[in-house]
Amino acid sequence: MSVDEYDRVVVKIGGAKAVEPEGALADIASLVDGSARSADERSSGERSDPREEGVELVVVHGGSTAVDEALERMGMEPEYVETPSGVVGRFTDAETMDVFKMAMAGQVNTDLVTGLRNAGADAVGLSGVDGGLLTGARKSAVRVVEDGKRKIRRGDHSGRIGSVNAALLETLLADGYTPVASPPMLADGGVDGQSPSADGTESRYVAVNTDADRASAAVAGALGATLVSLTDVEGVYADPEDPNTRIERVTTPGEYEALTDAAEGFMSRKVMAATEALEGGAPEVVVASANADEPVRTALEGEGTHVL
Amino acid sequence: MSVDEYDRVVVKIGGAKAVEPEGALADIASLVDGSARSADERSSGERSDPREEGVELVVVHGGSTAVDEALERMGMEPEYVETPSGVVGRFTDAETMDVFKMAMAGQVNTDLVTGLRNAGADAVGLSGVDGGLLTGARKSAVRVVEDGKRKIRRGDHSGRIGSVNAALLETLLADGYTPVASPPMLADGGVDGQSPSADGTESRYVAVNTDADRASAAVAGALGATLVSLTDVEGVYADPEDPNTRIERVTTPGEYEALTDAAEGFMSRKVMAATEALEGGAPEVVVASANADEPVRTALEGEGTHVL
Amino acid sequence: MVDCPECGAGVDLHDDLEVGEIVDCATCGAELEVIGEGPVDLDTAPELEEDWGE
Amino acid sequence: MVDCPECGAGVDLHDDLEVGEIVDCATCGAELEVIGEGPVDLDTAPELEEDWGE
Ligand SMILES: [Zn+2]
Ligand SMILES: [Zn+2]
Repeated sequence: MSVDEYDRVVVKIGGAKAVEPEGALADIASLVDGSARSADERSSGERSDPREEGVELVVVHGGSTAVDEALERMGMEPEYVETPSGVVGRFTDAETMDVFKMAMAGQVNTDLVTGLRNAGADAVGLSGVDGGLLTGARKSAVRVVEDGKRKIRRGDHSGRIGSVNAALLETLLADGYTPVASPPMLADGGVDGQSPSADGTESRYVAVNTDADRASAAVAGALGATLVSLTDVEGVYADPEDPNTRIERVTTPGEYEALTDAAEGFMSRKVMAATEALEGGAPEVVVASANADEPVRTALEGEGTHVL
Repeated sequence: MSVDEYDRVVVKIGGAKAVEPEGALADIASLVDGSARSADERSSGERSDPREEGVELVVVHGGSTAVDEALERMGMEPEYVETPSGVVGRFTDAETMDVFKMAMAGQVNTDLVTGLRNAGADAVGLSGVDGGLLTGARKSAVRVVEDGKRKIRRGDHSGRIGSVNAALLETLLADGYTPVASPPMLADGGVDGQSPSADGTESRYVAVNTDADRASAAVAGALGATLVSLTDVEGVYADPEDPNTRIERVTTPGEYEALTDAAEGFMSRKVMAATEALEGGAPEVVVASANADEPVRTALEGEGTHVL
Repeated sequence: MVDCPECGAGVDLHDDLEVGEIVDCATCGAELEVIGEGPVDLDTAPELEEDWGE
Repeated sequence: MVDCPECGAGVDLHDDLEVGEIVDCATCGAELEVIGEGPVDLDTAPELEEDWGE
């Protein structure tokens, strides 16, 4: 498929060190400004029509490495907890949440916006708090397993996205901006465990952590956009040991079952996010490598694992 | 003057601990949603017309206390330098700049946006980097005085705002949002002292520190908005020792001269910012106390020092 | 021995219980959260949907 | 003794000069920035507009 056939794309990038964003940022900027050329045009030296419109593109990023680094610099230990089914996730108490905001919305987001502007895209950074971009219920209690004991941990700053302010993104896209969105999200349900505000009432909304893959899925679904989820591998492999077994295209229930069977570890999160994106309204999800010269373009043109 | 006569207002709040924002946030939210009542209406118990439109309002904030606290938590010493004329300012090297982004754009901005949303305003946070909101030349070298010696210090991450992307603010205001803007700004001139990017070229744009009072002045000027600059005193006093000498209104060159003579220390920055706002297109600047129940409303209705 | 808040039967408690820990009622099978330790106080543990973190 | 890059006259230097320090040429009055210390190297100090920080 040619890039021209995609009008609207959400690109998920890691923000972690393992996923170098430089190539992705230049690629994103070239897709946005419409100077994009297809692979055929590139090989033939042909230039695309300069009047051609660019792709409407939204970037969603994570940055848990930056959060861990900031915690470490402040002498705090990142805390990961294991759920009864064995999934490991961050436990985010109030103090950790402050550092999360700093690293994610302050450093990673600002650096990506600056990088995209240097690459030529008119980027605007947003956290899920801005304009209520990503809102939903807070989950302050979580079931965990510690030393074989089942426990309930309370005070987690975490939430599940229930709605996306797509209108804010549409407004920015219509004006030619490239929104760059990230956690935190805005949770409704801050009362539990929150400090009262000056007037004695408790705050209803509170900024909390949410999974960046799911955030990208929610945004792609709300915008009806194709989701390109860049990661450090080239897609989902039927046999992770065999580079010739990349699953290229998933269109049938049988292929989907094979995909979920093949996805292990963090890749199973990508597949869960892909499912949520498709259920939410995204026409297609591509899981592909960030470590390519033009990772978004080549993903749209066929690299990676395409789920429809 | 009544609040109804102001259509567009920029409110500068400190973000520092000394200036408690709770009262300001509720006040801002009530002004934005048009449920604002004048002092007369309040005293008579009369409600304003619910169809009445709210004020278009932009918040600009600083947060140097939060930056200093974050530096301290990371074991870094904030560095302040003195210029030849005796002005003390922050020296922001690359490592300090990272912490600045975290504390200012990550923590203070997110917390203010969350606070405003809890108060009922549909706030959207922006740093000066977003959409090139605040751009200008970088100033990487600065003349300082250390131990009586004049020196040139290089590598400062600081800049002077040359332009404001007013269109981005107008778009958000037109959609009913309350933009919440802060440093850093985006400086053109990152080449000096910047690390090269992956492709060997150096980055042109870099996020740098800029004075939040001047940022508020630039935004008010660009929007043709009245600037309400909230601080920890009730205005400029002809005699700072005598609470009966508040300068209420400055409209003539003579009054302006008296104002600049009276303003000392940080207040002289407020007066310089007021001058820049007025020269840039703001119709009026009010310097008033943040520590009032309704600090913005009462400032617009006559409290503080009004400069026209 | 503390009574199960669900069925009223006595619940056997091991030593070194911690607040937040979940114990099962041997009689009715309810999952019970330790909400206090001195003395031990039990309440029905909340059902919580498992998520997959950040 | 190092030559003034502006007028060529010798500039008297005190001990413990630091890079970045500004010295005046006694002959032409130019402000000179110490851009190296071993040996001392001088260049015309840049005019810099004073700002008033963050
Ligand atoms: Zn029972
Ligand atoms: Zn000379």
